[in-house]
Amino acid sequence: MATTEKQKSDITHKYLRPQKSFPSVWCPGCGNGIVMGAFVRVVDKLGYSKDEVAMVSGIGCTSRLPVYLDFNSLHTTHGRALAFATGVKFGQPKMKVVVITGDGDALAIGGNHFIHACRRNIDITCILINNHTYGMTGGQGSPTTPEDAISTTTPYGNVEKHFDPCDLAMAAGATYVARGTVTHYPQMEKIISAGLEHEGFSLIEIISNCHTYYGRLNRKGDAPAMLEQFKENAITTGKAKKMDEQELVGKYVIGKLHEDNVKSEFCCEYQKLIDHQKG
Amino acid sequence: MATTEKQKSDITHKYLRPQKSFPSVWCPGCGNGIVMGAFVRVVDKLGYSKDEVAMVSGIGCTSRLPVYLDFNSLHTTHGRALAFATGVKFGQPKMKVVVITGDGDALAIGGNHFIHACRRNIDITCILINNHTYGMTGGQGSPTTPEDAISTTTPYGNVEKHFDPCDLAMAAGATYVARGTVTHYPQMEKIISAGLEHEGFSLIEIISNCHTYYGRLNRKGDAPAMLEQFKENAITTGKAKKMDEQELVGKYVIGKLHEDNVKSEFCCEYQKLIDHQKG
Amino acid sequence: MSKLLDKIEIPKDRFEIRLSGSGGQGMIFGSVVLCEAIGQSGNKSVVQSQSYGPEARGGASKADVVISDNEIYYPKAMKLDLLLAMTQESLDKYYGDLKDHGVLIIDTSLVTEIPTEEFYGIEFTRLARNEIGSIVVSNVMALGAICALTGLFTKEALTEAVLARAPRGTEERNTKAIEIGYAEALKIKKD
Amino acid sequence: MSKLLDKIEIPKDRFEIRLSGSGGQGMIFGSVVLCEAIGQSGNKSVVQSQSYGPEARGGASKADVVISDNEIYYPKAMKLDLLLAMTQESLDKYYGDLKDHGVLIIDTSLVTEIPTEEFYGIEFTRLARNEIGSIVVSNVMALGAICALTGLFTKEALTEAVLARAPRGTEERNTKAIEIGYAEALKIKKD
Amino acid sequence: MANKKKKLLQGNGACVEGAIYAGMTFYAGYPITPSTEIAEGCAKILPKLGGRFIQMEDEIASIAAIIGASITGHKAFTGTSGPGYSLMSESLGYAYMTETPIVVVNVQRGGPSTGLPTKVGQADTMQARWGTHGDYNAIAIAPSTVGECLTETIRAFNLAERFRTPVTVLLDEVMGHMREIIELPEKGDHEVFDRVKPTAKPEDFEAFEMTDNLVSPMPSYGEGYRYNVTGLTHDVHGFSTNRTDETIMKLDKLYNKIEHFKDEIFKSRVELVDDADVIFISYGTVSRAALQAMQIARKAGAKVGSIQLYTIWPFDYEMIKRATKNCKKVIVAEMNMGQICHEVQKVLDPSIKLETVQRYDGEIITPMELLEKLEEVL
Amino acid sequence: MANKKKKLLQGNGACVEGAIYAGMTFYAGYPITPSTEIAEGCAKILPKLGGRFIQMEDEIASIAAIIGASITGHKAFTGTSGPGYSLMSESLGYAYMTETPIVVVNVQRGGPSTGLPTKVGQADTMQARWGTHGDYNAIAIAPSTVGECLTETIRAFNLAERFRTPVTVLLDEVMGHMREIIELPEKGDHEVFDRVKPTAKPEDFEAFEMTDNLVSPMPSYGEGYRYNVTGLTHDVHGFSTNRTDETIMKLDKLYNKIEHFKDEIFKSRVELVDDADVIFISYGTVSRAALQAMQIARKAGAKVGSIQLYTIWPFDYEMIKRATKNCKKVIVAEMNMGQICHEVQKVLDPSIKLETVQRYDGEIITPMELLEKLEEVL
Amino acid sequence: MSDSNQAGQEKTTPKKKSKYDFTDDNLPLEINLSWCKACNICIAMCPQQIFEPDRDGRPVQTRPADCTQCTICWVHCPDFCIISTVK
Amino acid sequence: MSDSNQAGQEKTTPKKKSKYDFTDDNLPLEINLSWCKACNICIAMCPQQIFEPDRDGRPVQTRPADCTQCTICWVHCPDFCIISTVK
Ligand SMILES: Cc1ncc(C[n+]2csc(CCOP(=O)(O)OP(=O)(O)O)c2C)c(N)n1
Ligand SMILES: Cc1ncc(C[n+]2csc(CCOP(=O)(O)OP(=O)(O)O)c2C)c(N)n1
Ligand code: SF4
Ligand code: SF4
Ligand code: SF4
Ligand code: SF4
Ligand code: SF4
Ligand code: SF4
Ligand SMILES: [Mg+2]
Ligand SMILES: [Mg+2]
Repeated sequence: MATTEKQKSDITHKYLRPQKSFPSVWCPGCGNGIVMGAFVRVVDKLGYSKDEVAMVSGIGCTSRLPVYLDFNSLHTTHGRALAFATGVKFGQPKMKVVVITGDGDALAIGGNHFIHACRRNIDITCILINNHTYGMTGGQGSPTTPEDAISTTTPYGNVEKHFDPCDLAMAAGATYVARGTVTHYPQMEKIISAGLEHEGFSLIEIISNCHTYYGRLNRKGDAPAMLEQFKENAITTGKAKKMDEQELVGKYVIGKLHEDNVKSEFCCEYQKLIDHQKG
Repeated sequence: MATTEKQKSDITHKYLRPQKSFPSVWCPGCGNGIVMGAFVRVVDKLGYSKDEVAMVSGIGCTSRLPVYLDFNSLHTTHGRALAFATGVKFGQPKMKVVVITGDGDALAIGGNHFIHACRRNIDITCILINNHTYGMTGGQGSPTTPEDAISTTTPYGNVEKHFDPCDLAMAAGATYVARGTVTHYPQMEKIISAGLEHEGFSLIEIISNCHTYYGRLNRKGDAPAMLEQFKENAITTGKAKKMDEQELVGKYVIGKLHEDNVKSEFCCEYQKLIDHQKG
Repeated sequence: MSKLLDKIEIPKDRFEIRLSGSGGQGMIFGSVVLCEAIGQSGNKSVVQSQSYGPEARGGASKADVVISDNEIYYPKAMKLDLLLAMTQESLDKYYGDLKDHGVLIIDTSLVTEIPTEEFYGIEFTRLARNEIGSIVVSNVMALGAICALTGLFTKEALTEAVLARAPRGTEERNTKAIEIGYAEALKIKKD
Repeated sequence: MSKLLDKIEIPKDRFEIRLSGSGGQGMIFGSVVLCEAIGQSGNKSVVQSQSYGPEARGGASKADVVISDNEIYYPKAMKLDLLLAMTQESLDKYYGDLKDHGVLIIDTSLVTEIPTEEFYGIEFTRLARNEIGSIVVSNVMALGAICALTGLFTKEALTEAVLARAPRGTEERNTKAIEIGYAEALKIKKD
Repeated sequence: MANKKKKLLQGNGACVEGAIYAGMTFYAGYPITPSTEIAEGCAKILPKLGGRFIQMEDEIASIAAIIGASITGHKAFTGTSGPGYSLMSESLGYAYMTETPIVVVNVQRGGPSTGLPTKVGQADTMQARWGTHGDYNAIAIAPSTVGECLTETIRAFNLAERFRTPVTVLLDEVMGHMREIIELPEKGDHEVFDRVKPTAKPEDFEAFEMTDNLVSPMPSYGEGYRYNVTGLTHDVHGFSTNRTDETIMKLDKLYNKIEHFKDEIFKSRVELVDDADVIFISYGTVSRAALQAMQIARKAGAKVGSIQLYTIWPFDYEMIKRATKNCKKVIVAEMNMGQICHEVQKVLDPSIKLETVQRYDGEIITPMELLEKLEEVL
Repeated sequence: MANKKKKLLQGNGACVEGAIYAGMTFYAGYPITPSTEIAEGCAKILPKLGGRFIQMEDEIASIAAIIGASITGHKAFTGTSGPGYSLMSESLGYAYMTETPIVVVNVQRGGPSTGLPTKVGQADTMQARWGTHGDYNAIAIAPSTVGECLTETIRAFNLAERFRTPVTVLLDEVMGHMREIIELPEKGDHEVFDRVKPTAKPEDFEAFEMTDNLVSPMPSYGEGYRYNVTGLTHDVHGFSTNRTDETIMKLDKLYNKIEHFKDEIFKSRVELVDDADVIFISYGTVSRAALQAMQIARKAGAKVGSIQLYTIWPFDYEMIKRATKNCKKVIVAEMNMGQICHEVQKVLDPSIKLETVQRYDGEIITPMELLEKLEEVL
Repeated sequence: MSDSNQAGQEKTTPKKKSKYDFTDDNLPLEINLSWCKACNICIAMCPQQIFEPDRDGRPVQTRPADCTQCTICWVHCPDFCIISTVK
Repeated sequence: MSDSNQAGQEKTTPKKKSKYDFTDDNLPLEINLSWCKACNICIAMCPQQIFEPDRDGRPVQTRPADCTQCTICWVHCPDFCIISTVK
């Protein structure tokens, strides 16, 4: 099933849903499409069959992603993707369960399911596309909207603090945590791949552009301009270690932030319980 | 209003609700009462007026606490105490708003409000009485139930991992975080006092005994026995620094874990916004 | 068609039992075991219900059992055929629910004020302490007495039911308690 | 009493306008400004509504305005009195909603196939590009034309309404666009 | 009158204006189409007036926060749509039980579930009455124009404060997004009902005192009364109780404070029913189609009337009975598969035939559809 | 028969036994009084049978997880009480919309809000029909004995799978906690309906195909069909749509798959109504009081009948009409302030007087109360 | 359970001497037995072993003279039953 | 925005030479213009500046010979419009 590097540019089409009309509903240049490409290329490389992959999402622009791809797809209620996914994974542990979620979906309304999925260390790969806003509803502030940023619900600048989703995931118990951006392509493939192969809960945060709302309201320019900014503001984990907190303000530390291959995975533990009790 | 050290033993009665019948509904020896005593002694020491204190709780044995005390009390729905408290504090920023919550209330159903209250750094003091179980409903597993522990919903030992509420709070943005136990009395008073005086979100986790369920199911003995165990298993932050992860398993690190007096508080920030916009 | 209420009577095929006492006296355990003993002794219908919630944590405690050869409609007691009162408080509270000439069994080691002459008094608690060395089995002893007084179930079925539920290591104590309760009741049984 | 449908007619006090074009042509902005111009020009009732959701992101776009001297009951268009079509797609889609002899205004720089002779054609987009140097103001130019053709509001009110909503620095462009639209329409107005 | 300030407003925006007029000073919410403009409007205006806006982490937190704020003395407000309204149901029940005044606007979209987020519906009507568990009594009202979005929101706050209860305002997508030019009311144009505060001394104060109108005066936290608020069944002091007499007293109070004073809540627009053969019954946006159809039909000689409900809950059965007594048929029109029509059915004289026009495809009912139905039944 | 295994079980425990009998292999839940024993029972038994139990972080996550598990092929189950049921309403709507079979037991306690957690109530009856936003059709059933807790739970799973829809089982605190000795059914004693799987090739498969009985075969994830599931209004392929025709088709399907086949769902126990002057109508635990009162009254010479509803929703209006046609009065008895009585009212002949016995103080209705009412109305 | 605990089981009276002059007539504590739930905490925790349980498990001050007013019993009583007599 | 970016504005053709033999007749890429949303990403990101926008903003391969098949344009195209002609 896997494809060679050479054919990389068109293998994506193998995974697009034949029945879905393209192009997507996303705005021109929306980073969601870039992540979608990276994801299917990784799946192809890893050689997963289409039937063994289940993609679960909530509600938001980001959460529309699974609908375009020819896997088992579950487009759920806002914020609940990880809870549904927990049912899918625990119900059918052999499946590769991937959650595609936005910063609002995962961290605002869905924050509780997020930390509990981390805590259980259930083998789900969660790709969180962080565009710092609620794109779908038109650019409101989200839990990752930076301080002072403008959104339609913070018209005078955001007075709230923002989450670092990776920090939260680590504190809650996730065993693979990494960050990338839509501009850092090979690295993005790498961390998605590592997340999929990791046995346990993995969070892959991808910094992405919603130029339509977040970009426009905060004068960040169009899609290419925002992509360029991500390049400028990304700091690798290695470099970041040498910088102090002040220097890191407004920067994105990218790379693998945490990996723990010792902690046991939830479904495996439960299987042991079954094996023991069924006797 | 404050009382001298000498009268410590009976000043609690000044704060008991005259209309409420005592003793409380709690089981003999339940740690909730010990925390209640510490709390009112601190309030007395700090000299707060009864009218300026609002106590908010969810549902659970722990959450019954505010009802006994002669402050403004708001006994809400399960898990939502911090969300209600956010309304109280933001609605009336002059009040001292204290949330009393259990491990189930704060971290299971209420996990999202917990991390978001931390993130906003709203000036609420959250006293989380962690008895590692759902006492009120009869001893089910909670997000702080240790691995392998028995509960009525983990009859063969818990296969899930548990949260460290303090880690979670720090990652989410809380600016004062400390842990104590019901056995370490003066230290408990100290951290509750520091939490109340801190401007910003403070989490005070108190390890407590539910011998009726958690203790009985896990053969931990009666209330005095469990209190004794807390004494044995508590490690001060200083000592803990010298220990590795393995040595810390099953121990409680007690003391102040985090304090940040720089990060601005939510209501203050909003007040600045009002001042600016009202002009 | 009025005066309906004057004509009605509670169906005779129902036998209603209430076990009452304080929180720690194991009335609920007793009622469950009683049901199981009846279950093993034939084809009767049985419904058990109990007070739940705050009441159940300390304080007074009660459990009702309704028994019938037929389908049991209303699952709670309407007018008790048998009341076991292990404390003064429970006797005071529930005596009024006992039907005229209903069976009243009282732990006379704890209950002193009794509003009737028509009762069976056995010092369950004292006997449990003195004869067995543990007051915990006073409830099981009372079941032994009920067995002897009503014949609703056999002593063997009762013993089996108790032993199936009691913690390991308590078999002897419990068996002895049943025997004592049974024997004491036989002594005072009126036929 | 049947044949009701044969007897009915749409109330004459309603004037229904639809502005239609593609997503980027500012039809919604145009409709809002149009409402405000009308609001400033007297005591008329006005209701504006628009297509929302996916449709609103790219693709076809439409906004309706209903105007009346009286209370407006039904808020959406029933049979259009005026249709502005800025693209071929929108003309094709909405022409059928225009009442007989309704006012049809077409951007003839973009629309080529027109199913009727009865229309006002102005090359809004070409004029905007050539005369003002920005096609963004083609919608405002169309409003100038509507002003001239219907007299529903004054040119001054329109200008004021546009300037109140347009970004700073675009005042001149917009004023000019109104003037051109107004003038071009007057040239071809049939009375 | 002529000199009043006029403004072109969306229905959602008019709700904000109405709330501000009524004295709303606290908004907590979570964005959802098609209600988001309410939150956005409040975010903009509240700090300018010294009020407070907070975007919460979800709808559950939003309703919790406004209940908390209401207890500190604010007139508190939130806006949402179906999915958010469903999430609010548990804590909405808490507001009923604790008798906390709040106003919730539900801008209805197509359902069930995520449904049609950008399309119109009226299928949350029954939910507004029965959405949370347990027994209670509910107030829900429905405007039909942008101007009424403003005035009915004022009325919602007045009812919430007068009856110490949550009030739901049912809008729909079309109304929320439609724009009309409306006159902005000035001070004094509309009555504003402010919360009744206790006059008793704190030591004599009973938080849930039984009063003549069954509504207890409500102090704010910090005013010296220090009472207990709980969602458990509680006695007059606010302390939880299991007693049957106190339980009955509490539940009867919740029910009867509305039932006994429902005439203060009912509001409807009854047009030309006296000689009507057929009467439209409708609410919200649909009423505008009904009035339009009535107007057109009357001109064409048909004897048609219209009943528009502004108050949906409590349901005004008596008015329906009265207003329909001379007619032959009624046509209940709603944008759902049939909700209010069942209420009408309950009181309709058996001799009157109930017909329905129902649309649940995300589009609004047109006057033409009503006229076609009319032709069919006449 | 005589040799069947007997067991003393609580109502909650019998639900677990019934679910296991029906093939339930996945439970996700969150503890709440008075339903907790259902979760505890499942935690104990499921791993022994190779099934899966998970305690989720809340009720929202619980229903989400069982929907997810159902889609992977499990018969999936949860138990809760009023507050949890309210929290589930949004995702319950998702299950209606996506036509996902799940069974939810609601062990009702006193409401509203936290109410009386350890006391009995029946006030979530209307909520079981109208609790979530939007239009849909709902199935809710109510046992009245411990034995029926078992058999009705089997029926609930059968209905859920047969109709591809959530089914609510309404218990109450008394029933959940009461114990009875029941016979445990053996294989074959009760029908077990298993999910209908598609037979089409994946390339010809339409996930929400229109079939004769309006229920589409449902594959599990991983079986090669790779379809899309969404809470948005969707077409036959499962892809979201805004088209009016497809919207109508979807909503009609949701409604009619139940409406057209409701005879398969209806279940009631109708006793001695033919010659009855007065008929009790009730459901759940109250029916036992009604049957008792009927028995006693008949003995005393009064002509009394009883209708017990096992299926609450869809409501069997026709049966009520038929069964009451000879009587003079009906007494609707329920442990709430009046919910099902309004449904009965809708179809009752105007000549028949509807009386009610309602109790909402946390205690169950007794036969004596019913007999007193009987005396009053006879 | 731990070594220190086992040592405690020996019930050797700790050394620290009270600076107060408590006697059976001048008790160190007032105990509200009507609120006491007999949880045993005060009895178990008192470093001076002042208490012994009565028949119902409630504390009786059997060694009042040794009380050092260390506060331990009253701050750990979950039911606010214990009040010092020292003002 | 940054120095490197300003340098880029000079539009000096980068040095790296293509190992492929692309010409106007042998284009490096197939571009599905019917899916293209004219987002400008490929145009802006190509290090060889292969593209120029057409009237509608869609990419035209104006300097095909310089394409190094570096993958950047196609992996960043959010709409899967760009496919390499190299098999
Ligand atoms: C219960 C509920 N509340 C609110 C909404 C409205 N809503 C839809 S998407 C969304 C935010 C999406 O933000 P994010 O997850 O960051 O995705 P993005 O659109 O930015 O990709 C919101 C609030 C909803 N659909 N359901
Ligand atoms: C929505 C909802 N779900 C579940 C419950 C049942 N419930 C009451 S308290 C509780 C757990 C309490 O645990 P915790 O917060 O740790 O308090 P504790 O009793 O241990 O002090 C639960 C699950 C409820 N009341 N409401
Ligand atoms: S609104 Fe933002 S997130 Fe949504 S598709 Fe457009 S650019 Fe992407
Ligand atoms: S059950 Fe546990 S938490 Fe609750 S009162 Fe008893 S000891 Fe305390
Ligand atoms: S004050 Fe200290 S020494 Fe005195 S009785 Fe209490 S615990 Fe013992
Ligand atoms: S600690 Fe308090 S409640 Fe416990 S035994 Fe001592 S006095 Fe009684
Ligand atoms: S492959 Fe590289 S060099 Fe070639 S066009 Fe794409 S980005 Fe430019
Ligand atoms: S990146 Fe793709 S969508 Fe964007 S302009 Fe290039 S080809 Fe078109
Ligand atoms: Mg986002
Ligand atoms: Mg707990």
